[in-house]
Amino acid sequence: MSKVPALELNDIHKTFGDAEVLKGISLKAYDGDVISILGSSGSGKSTFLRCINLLENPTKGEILFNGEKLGLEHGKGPDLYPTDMRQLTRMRQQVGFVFQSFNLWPHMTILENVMEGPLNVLKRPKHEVVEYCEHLLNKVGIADKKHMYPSQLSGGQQQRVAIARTLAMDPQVILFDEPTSALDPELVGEVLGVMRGLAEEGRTMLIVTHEMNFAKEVSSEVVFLHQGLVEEKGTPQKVFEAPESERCKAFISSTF
Amino acid sequence: MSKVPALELNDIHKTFGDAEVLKGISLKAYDGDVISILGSSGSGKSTFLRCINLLENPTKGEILFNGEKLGLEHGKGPDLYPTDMRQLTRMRQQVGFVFQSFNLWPHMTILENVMEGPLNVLKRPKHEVVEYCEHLLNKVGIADKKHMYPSQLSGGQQQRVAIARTLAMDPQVILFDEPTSALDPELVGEVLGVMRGLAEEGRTMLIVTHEMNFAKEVSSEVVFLHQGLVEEKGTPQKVFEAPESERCKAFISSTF
Amino acid sequence: MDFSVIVEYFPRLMQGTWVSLQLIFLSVVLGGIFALPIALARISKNPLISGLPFAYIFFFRGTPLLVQIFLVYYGASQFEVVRESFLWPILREPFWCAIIAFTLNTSAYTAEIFRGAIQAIPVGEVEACKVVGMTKVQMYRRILLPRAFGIVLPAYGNEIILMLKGSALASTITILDLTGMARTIIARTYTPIEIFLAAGAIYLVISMVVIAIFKQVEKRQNRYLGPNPVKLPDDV
Amino acid sequence: AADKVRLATEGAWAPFNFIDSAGKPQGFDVDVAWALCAKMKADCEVVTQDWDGLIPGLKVRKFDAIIASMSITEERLKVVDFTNKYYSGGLRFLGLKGEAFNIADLKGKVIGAQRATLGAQYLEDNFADLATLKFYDNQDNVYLDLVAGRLDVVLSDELPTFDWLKTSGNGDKFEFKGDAFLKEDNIAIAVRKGDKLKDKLNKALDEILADGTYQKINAKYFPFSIY
Amino acid sequence: MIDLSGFGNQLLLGAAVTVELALASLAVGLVLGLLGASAKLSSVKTLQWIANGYTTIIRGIPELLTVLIIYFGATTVLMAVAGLFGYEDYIEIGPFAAGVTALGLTFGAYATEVFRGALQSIPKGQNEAAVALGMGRVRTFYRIILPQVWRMALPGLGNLFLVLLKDTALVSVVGLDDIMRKANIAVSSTKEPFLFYSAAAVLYLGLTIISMGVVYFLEKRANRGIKRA
Ligand SMILES: Nc1ncnc2c1ncn2[C@@H]1O[C@H](COP(=O)(O)OP(=O)(O)OP(=O)(O)O)[C@@H](O)[C@H]1O
Ligand SMILES: Nc1ncnc2c1ncn2[C@@H]1O[C@H](COP(=O)(O)OP(=O)(O)OP(=O)(O)O)[C@@H](O)[C@H]1O
Ligand SMILES: [Mg+2]
Ligand SMILES: [Mg+2]
Repeated sequence: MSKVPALELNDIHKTFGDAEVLKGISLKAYDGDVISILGSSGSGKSTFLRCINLLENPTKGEILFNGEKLGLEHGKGPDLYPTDMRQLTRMRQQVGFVFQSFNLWPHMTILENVMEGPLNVLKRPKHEVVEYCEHLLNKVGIADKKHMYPSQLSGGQQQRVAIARTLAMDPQVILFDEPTSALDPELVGEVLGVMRGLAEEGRTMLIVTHEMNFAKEVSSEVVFLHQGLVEEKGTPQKVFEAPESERCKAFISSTF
Repeated sequence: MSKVPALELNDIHKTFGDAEVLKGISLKAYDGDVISILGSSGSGKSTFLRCINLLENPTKGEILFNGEKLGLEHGKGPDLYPTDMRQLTRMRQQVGFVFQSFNLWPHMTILENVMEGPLNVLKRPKHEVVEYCEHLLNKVGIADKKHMYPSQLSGGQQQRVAIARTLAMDPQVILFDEPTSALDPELVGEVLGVMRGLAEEGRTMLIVTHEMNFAKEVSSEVVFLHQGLVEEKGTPQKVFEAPESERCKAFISSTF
Repeated sequence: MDFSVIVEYFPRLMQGTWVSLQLIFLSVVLGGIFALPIALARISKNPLISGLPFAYIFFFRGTPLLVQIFLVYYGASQFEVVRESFLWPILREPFWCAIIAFTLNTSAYTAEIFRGAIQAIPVGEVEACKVVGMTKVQMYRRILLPRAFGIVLPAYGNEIILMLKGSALASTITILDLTGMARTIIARTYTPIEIFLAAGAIYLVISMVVIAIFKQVEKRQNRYLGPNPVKLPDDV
Repeated sequence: AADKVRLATEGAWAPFNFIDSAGKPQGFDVDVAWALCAKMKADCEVVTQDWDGLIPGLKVRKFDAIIASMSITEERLKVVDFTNKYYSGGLRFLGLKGEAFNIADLKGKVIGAQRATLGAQYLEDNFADLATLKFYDNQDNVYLDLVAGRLDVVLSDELPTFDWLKTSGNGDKFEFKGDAFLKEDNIAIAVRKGDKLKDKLNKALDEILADGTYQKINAKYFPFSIY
Repeated sequence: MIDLSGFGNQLLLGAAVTVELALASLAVGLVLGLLGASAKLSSVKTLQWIANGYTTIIRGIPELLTVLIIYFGATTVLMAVAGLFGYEDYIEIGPFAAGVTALGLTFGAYATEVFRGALQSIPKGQNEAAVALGMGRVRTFYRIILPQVWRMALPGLGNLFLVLLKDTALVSVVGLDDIMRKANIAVSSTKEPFLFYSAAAVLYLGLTIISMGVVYFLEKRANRGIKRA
């Protein structure tokens, strides 16, 4: 394991209007880390994750990818904007993002959804891409649906496609924002299964989730956010079994 | 307790097009019974509940309310239609229904929603209705919101209004179709609390739910549906701890 | 361009504006009144009841208003029976012919708007009526119509604007509405651009006033709607 | 396109100009137009345009001349030039057969005319406060409403009405009322102010009057001279 | 076809003109609509301002007046502009060109709103998904957004086309030989208004039905594989 973190965030702040949603969050993820981010609704988990690849513009802070700092500068408002769009685009290609609501493109088939990135963004040759993407769809267990459209799939299947779409870019880090919370209880298992596989492969992942058992089982580190700050962090054993903070304790006990 | 069931369903069938969704379900609910209906998605729980007060027209079967049989006759298609709309209307006034998605009327305030039934359907005098409905809103814990509109309330609050609206008709039986599954995890407790109170009052209720702990705790009887048939039924102890059917066993273990 | 003609003929343009306003007001009110029963009949599942409104709506939405006006004004008066009937005192007046054509036309469009609104009410709200044991009449009176009224407003505002613009066609059957007056003035002054622009500006002002009024009404009527108001389906 | 001469007519003023069932403009005006073109050796095109758009259209150069039985009036002279007359007419009232008629009786009656014509202008100037006036986009609609009974009396040019009484099958129900007036009504071709085309047209007009072409055309439509 | 006193053929010729006018105006209107929607959604204030002015004015003025203003006014304006560039010759704006301009402007103003609605109805998440993959803004627009706009806008555009089809009748007042004017001419000559206006109505209904069929077909094609909620 290299000594440079794959992803490093320093003192990330974010305000929406008058509300300070993130009040300075720092985090390091080394290759192979699986970091779970917990916290009650509104604590800023999604906002933090979205700041990482600038789906949301932070108001303060540093983002480093493999030790390379993402250039940020102030625009008109309080937000920070990328100095160099090409640097950002390059970084985004290496940081995957899996959304709560899948966000598949409804006008493309499953296979087209997955191929879009490697084919049109990375400009890989088509035959290679087809083969690789079919392999990925196989891996997430929906190779047989590849010519169907997203609306013809169940939520769990759609989320697995979304994961395959992210994997197709072969990102170094994958961010997951509550990937199972839009799913019916019975479909959650399918997606968690796929994610468990990725963790075992040694993928670097940041996961926002409400599935405590899952977090406990796969994480190398757990971070508990509260009102825009890191309230508690450590190994799953520590955070789940012997949390120091009262709030973390209350949260853990209410959700188990 | 009278020997005549408050609600009796005999051999209810329902087909949608070619698909037979209910294949003959019978059930008796005596005064004070709390019957939970479980089953995996698509097993026909909602359809069964909706057949009881003819939100869905069954294709075969008998519905008796306090021993009075609801007149049904065939129309053009395979469905059964009420012979006498007035009988159905009378019966519906005595059978409450709480929806998964609340279905409050958005153009009326909370209080108006609750008063609508007793005032305009049952034609009770206004001053009486106001007093009674305020009492009910108090009971479900949202008396202070009575002049607000549904869109201004959280999901859990809306569902409690919906329950108050149903109670305002003072129905003999209340049907609940997954009353908490459209709610965020943190709001579920509020609604289950109100329902627990109703069960303790001795209300007759049929509840479709995924909340196993709740079902276990409040039910006098549990019915497990599978592919349109009753696969298992009995006391909560029996169904949850010693289910006979393999499928029921698998379902119970997967959801606990 | 010679803008002094606009000043000179402004009083006559105002006369025409007054006629236009009368035409619009009467046809919108009458059209609205007829539209509701047509919409309710159109919703019926019984083809015997919904067939006629369907054909009616189809005809009036499928042909140009200009054709409809000519049919009422010149077409009907071609027949001896019409001219001898008790309706003739009304049908001989171009003003009433315009009202008839506009009312028939706008009631067809408005009926479709009502139908769309009633059908856009989430089915759950209708089921909630059923389960408290409301009769059909109670359901329409207490829930569906008040609800539809709120949903209908934006589309209905649009329909009034369309009627406002359609009313310009009254000028083709000798009525001196705003457009008719403009054309008559031009017959004297031969300054089409100036006078038509002036008339256009007056129409624009009227429609802005209508839009502003509807914004206000909508705000009041729909204050109960949270962030996600029900939208009319596209095909209305 | 510079040498092409576009002549506009209305197409709803039988027998002077109308459109036949093949969609072509026909009539006295149109025949005269072609005869003039032949004399001028010009490349001509005859287009149609609604009556009240004729002068506006001429002004914005949609065409170069109007040959549509247009009377020379002072108001028109302010915006266009006219050639010499190519025929003359007069105004005459038209009403139900058998009814007694007196100009004074028109008070309170409904009188119709085509918008932007000499007749309409006469009515506006003399009857605006006395009778109900109705103006139409074209003369055919005036007749339609007269037959329908919406109009008591119509004021229009005598010659086309003469033709209408003869050919439309309504001659047994309607008749001229009173005598023709404004007989000095000279009908001519309108051109843009200062356009040289006027002189060419005048020259050609003289030629067809001189060589008998005009008389032949006249005879095709009327049993008497309308010049 | 019934003979209609020899005017049946003329009415059919008129129908052809009506269709040509409608299709030409449609093409102009679609372009204007896309431009208008892009302007309204752009962050440039001036563009928003122009687009808002355009849609407000056009939607507030009767189509009949728009046709008349363009027919009588556009030549003057155009020639004044051309005069600035030293071009003095006559510029022809016939009834057809005036009709296409007026109806295209009208269609474009309404289509602006349709396209805007369609653009906005595409869930933000789809855009974000593309951005998160490292797609640029331009590629995201034409790979992800545009293909869906067409599908979302189709029903609205279909309605607008039906309105446009009927508005073509207005161009008859400036002398275009469409269905309506042919009917007027036939009435002139035969004195049978009821017959010919009814015939015109039937022709318009026929065109409406055909257009509805085409729109239905297009919608079905555009919605291949996409289940309507
Ligand atoms: N675009 C926005 N504009 C204004 N406020 C926002 C915006 N996005 C989020 N917020 C606010 O920021 C806070 C944190 O939101 P965030 O979505 O990050 O919470 P979360 O921890 O992900 O919660 P959940 O578990 O419900 O997803 C909330 O109070 C939210 O209302
Ligand atoms: N209106 C309908 N038309 C056609 N099929 C229907 C209709 N309503 C329900 N079904 C089908 O009937 C079956 C049973 O549906 P039902 O909603 O009763 O299941 P459920 O047990 O309530 O499931 P869930 O837990 O997901 O609510 C499903 O396969 C469903 O697709
Ligand atoms: Mg979140
Ligand atoms: Mg269900």
